[in-house]
Amino acid sequence: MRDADFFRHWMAAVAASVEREADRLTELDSPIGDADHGSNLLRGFTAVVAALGAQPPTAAPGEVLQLAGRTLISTVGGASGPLYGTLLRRTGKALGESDEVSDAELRAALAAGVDAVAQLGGAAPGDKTMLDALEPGVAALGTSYRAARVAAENGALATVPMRARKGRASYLGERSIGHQDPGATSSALLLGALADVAEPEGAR
Amino acid sequence: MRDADFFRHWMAAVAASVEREADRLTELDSPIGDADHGSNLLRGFTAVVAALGAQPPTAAPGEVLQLAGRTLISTVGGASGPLYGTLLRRTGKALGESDEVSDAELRAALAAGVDAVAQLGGAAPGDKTMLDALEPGVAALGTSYRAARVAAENGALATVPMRARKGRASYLGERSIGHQDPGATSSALLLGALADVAEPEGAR
Amino acid sequence: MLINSAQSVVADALRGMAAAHPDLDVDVERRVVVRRDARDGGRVGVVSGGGSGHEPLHAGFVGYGMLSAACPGEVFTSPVPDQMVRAAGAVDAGQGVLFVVKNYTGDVLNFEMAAELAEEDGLRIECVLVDDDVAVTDSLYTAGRRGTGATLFVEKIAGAAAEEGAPLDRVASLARQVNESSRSFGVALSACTTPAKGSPTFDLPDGELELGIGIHGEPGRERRPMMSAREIAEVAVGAVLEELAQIGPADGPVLALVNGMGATPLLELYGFHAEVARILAERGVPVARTLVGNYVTSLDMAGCSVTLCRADEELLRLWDAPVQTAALRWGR
Amino acid sequence: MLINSAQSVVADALRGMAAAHPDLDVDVERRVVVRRDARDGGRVGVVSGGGSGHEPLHAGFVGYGMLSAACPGEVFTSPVPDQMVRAAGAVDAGQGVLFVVKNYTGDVLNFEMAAELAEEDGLRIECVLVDDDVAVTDSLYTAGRRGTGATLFVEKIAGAAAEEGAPLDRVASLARQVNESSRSFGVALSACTTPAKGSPTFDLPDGELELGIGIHGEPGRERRPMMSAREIAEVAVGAVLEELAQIGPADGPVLALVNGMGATPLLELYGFHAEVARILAERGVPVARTLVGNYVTSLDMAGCSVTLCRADEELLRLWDAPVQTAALRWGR
Ligand SMILES: Nc1ncnc2c1ncn2[C@@H]1O[C@H](COP(=O)(O)OP(=O)(O)O)[C@@H](O)[C@H]1O
Ligand SMILES: Nc1ncnc2c1ncn2[C@@H]1O[C@H](COP(=O)(O)OP(=O)(O)O)[C@@H](O)[C@H]1O
Ligand SMILES: [Mg+2]
Ligand SMILES: [Mg+2]
Ligand SMILES: [Mg+2]
Ligand SMILES: [Mg+2]
Repeated sequence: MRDADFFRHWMAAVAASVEREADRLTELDSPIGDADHGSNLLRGFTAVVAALGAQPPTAAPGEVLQLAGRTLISTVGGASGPLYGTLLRRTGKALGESDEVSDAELRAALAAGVDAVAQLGGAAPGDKTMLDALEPGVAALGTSYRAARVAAENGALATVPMRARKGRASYLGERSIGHQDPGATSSALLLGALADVAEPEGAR
Repeated sequence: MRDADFFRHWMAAVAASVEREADRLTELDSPIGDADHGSNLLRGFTAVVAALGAQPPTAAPGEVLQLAGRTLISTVGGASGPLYGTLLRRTGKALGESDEVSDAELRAALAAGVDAVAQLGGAAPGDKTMLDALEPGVAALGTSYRAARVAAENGALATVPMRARKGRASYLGERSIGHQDPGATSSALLLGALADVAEPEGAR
Repeated sequence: MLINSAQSVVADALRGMAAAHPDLDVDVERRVVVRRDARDGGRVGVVSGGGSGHEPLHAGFVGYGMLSAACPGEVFTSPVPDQMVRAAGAVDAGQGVLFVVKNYTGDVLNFEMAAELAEEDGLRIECVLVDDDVAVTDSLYTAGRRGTGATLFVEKIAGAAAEEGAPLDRVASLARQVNESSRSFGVALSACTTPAKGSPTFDLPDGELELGIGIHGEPGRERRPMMSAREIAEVAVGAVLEELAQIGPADGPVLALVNGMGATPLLELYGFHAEVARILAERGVPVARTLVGNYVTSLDMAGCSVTLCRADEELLRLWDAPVQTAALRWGR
Repeated sequence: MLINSAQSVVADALRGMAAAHPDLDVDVERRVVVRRDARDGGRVGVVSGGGSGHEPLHAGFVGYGMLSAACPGEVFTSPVPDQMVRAAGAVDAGQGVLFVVKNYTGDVLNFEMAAELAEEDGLRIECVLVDDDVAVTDSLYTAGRRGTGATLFVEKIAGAAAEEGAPLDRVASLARQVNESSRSFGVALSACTTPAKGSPTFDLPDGELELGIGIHGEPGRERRPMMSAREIAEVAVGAVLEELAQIGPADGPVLALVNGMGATPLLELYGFHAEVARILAERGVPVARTLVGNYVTSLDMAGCSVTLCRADEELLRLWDAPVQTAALRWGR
């Protein structure tokens, strides 16, 4: 069972890996976007960590993720702010109010979150967006957290040959081919951080 | 004795060497000026050639130079337009209305032209301006046209270590040192063209 | 770059706007720029916003006869819903608020969320999407045409209608009419440098240009060897006229915006406009009003865009109506 | 560059101005831009001009309440006397004409020749020299301080006085007062590229800047490693205030122009202005009016300048008077 601290650690781990990878995310967002994805998420997850630090320690897992999602919506802007914000808020809502949640509950909640992202953004897998990492990643959670990380990373890599049909990269048409999608890359970081926290190095 | 055609040839020769050297003059005007000296003189002497072509062939030497001077004033702008324009106008005026002028008359007329330049621009030799080539050049006309060319070229070279006290280069203060003055360089072209026309290759 | 730090760029600019324009109420912390008298006179509010880096759009258009408020996001990043909710609250005088939204996924999502929240607060909100950029085909395979130069036309005309006391529905339908009657095409001669990245967003060698760019430093649809102003004008005006023709037959003159992307000298922009005007005259397109300048920019990008808006008499009248903002001013 | 050819840049821009501004009488051939109603009302004429590449200066300031005519030279090359003579003839309504001349050897010589010729034609001509740039010491060892940002103040205030019907002597003495009360300091973050040369006029690596630059792409007095907006503002405002103090004790507020050199985004310029305003407040200098934007530019140079003008009530009143030109407009 996963308690609120587990989710706080997850968010802290995401913040850390976003900080580490911010320049690369912005770099990926340059040839097919507007060169801000790294700084967007850095601003967002720094705010998430601060917000969670100020949240009463009695908050339930669902409340932790909902606050994280609301914080992203209020601080990120751009396409990724509402999308990642919705992912975490919807996942948090699906977790309900219990103090501990099972891995199966988390899996189902994340699937609901990913659905909400697809609904909000109108994208489908293959459109060269974060969904290309989120969908396979969350699907692979049925196997293991590590499998989810690998699936998400492969999903991100698989965006390279795709032609974008959503988001800014779609403006480039054919020229979007050959570049990895920044949002899919950050989604792999998100699920990678989850794997790190759920199955820490020592446990592997 | 020098007739009107001599002066027309001189102006054509200046136009040709300005065309050849325009880029270098502009290049010299970049580090200590505003990168236009070459295009200024190219515009001016192209217009001079056109204007002289349209002038009645009966024009006297003085009228040729006066028209050249007026044309420079009307087409060049910048500092060099009024200064070179005045040089030629005043020289032309000093030549009077006779159909042929002696080398001595030309020398005296040019000296008057140079004085007018000094008066108009308020500069003196050593200020890193066209005067640093014009003064020694015209002074050396007493020896020969070729001596004038050499003296003007040396005068232009001698501007390199000078600190500018007039024109745009003066704004740079100490930083004007180490660069050759574009106007002194074009003045050497002017007297060089005179030497070419007065003592052609074959005659040397 | 003339900045203190990449992080402080937007806040610093807002402090500067506050210092320069005492008639604006600038909330630096919450990133909302409001016309001081927005609520006087019970007008419909007109609120826009978007990523920063396009100045004077949008904050430079806040004032009499144009925007009631603007919400600047981070550089090239749409603002967050909190800003628009706050702006709507600050300008609503009971007549409702129009959101003018450039068609980018981020802007659309954030404004939609804001509209929902503001409506929950009891406000009446209408949204108009601006999508005028013909370089992007509006199809299933794209996020739709981008909002670029027409934003200025929409904001001016919607603002004029609101200033006159038109109700929300009318202000919104005029805004939509302007958008539907406008098309744009942009060209980059250099990439731009965002403060966060610190180097050009894409690599554009001297002697090449990008056709069909947007306003976020993204590359365009096609790269070409450098073209003359005349040739560029042919491509841009041609593309815009072609798309305008698909709306239907022309029934009047156009408003023309010949816009600089930020680093193109006005000297060049006017020279480019000479070609635009010549081409329009040759094709028999009467131009009722012209604006030449840097209005919808992309930081320090060199380049330009052309926007044409088919204007009936009503739009022309509203275009001519007095406006008094930091960047656009006439008749008052 | 967005041009047809280096040779046609100025003529092309004038064709563009003619197309965009029907209230201007643009003689493309002879390079004179005249306010159509310049002679109506029997006012004093106010004529300026200078090299092109500083747009909107000067042609963008032709119109009601400002210049009667402008004479654009080649890029960075002062105009020729024929232009000023023609402009003076076109605007003279019998009350005489003021020439506003930026202090550069070329401008001074050409305007002086023009004044002589116009006076031979029977016109009354006064000249005012603008020399506000504190980066150049006004001494025997220089051509004197350069004319930069204060030109805008001089043209606006002289134009307002002329519009009111003030006689030539008064218009000229007000113009001189503005110049003597104004000081400027400029900074370049990049060099600019003239069409004729096609490459930057000097080499300024990223990460360095030039302090004390003029407006002709010439290098400044000193090169430094890159500084923050805050530090640049300290240097610029400090230098301007120091020189203003030498005029005499302050006796009122200042007009402030925070000017972009052409390629600096407005976003950055406003951020820079925030620092300028802060420093002025800290030093107890009240600012009566502020203008932030690209007004006296140097083609595509990145950078900025600060101009302050000590303004008494009369100057403030004339500053506030209505103006209607392509680039400056209020109250009308
Ligand atoms: N409609 C959409 N659905 C899902 N993801 C999207 C959509 N549009 C964009 N994205 C994702 O958002 C990422 C860009 O995020 P970011 O750069 O922060 O925002 P912006 O594009 O507004 O600058 C893209 O790489 C893509 O993965
Ligand atoms: N006061 C002066 N007296 C004599 N020559 C001068 C003076 N000022 C400038 N010059 C000459 O003019 C040259 C520059 O000419 P040019 O580049 O055509 O004009 P501008 O300086 O107006 O751009 C300088 O190199 C210098 O030789
Ligand atoms: Mg982005
Ligand atoms: Mg020069
Ligand atoms: Mg963005
Ligand atoms: Mg010059």
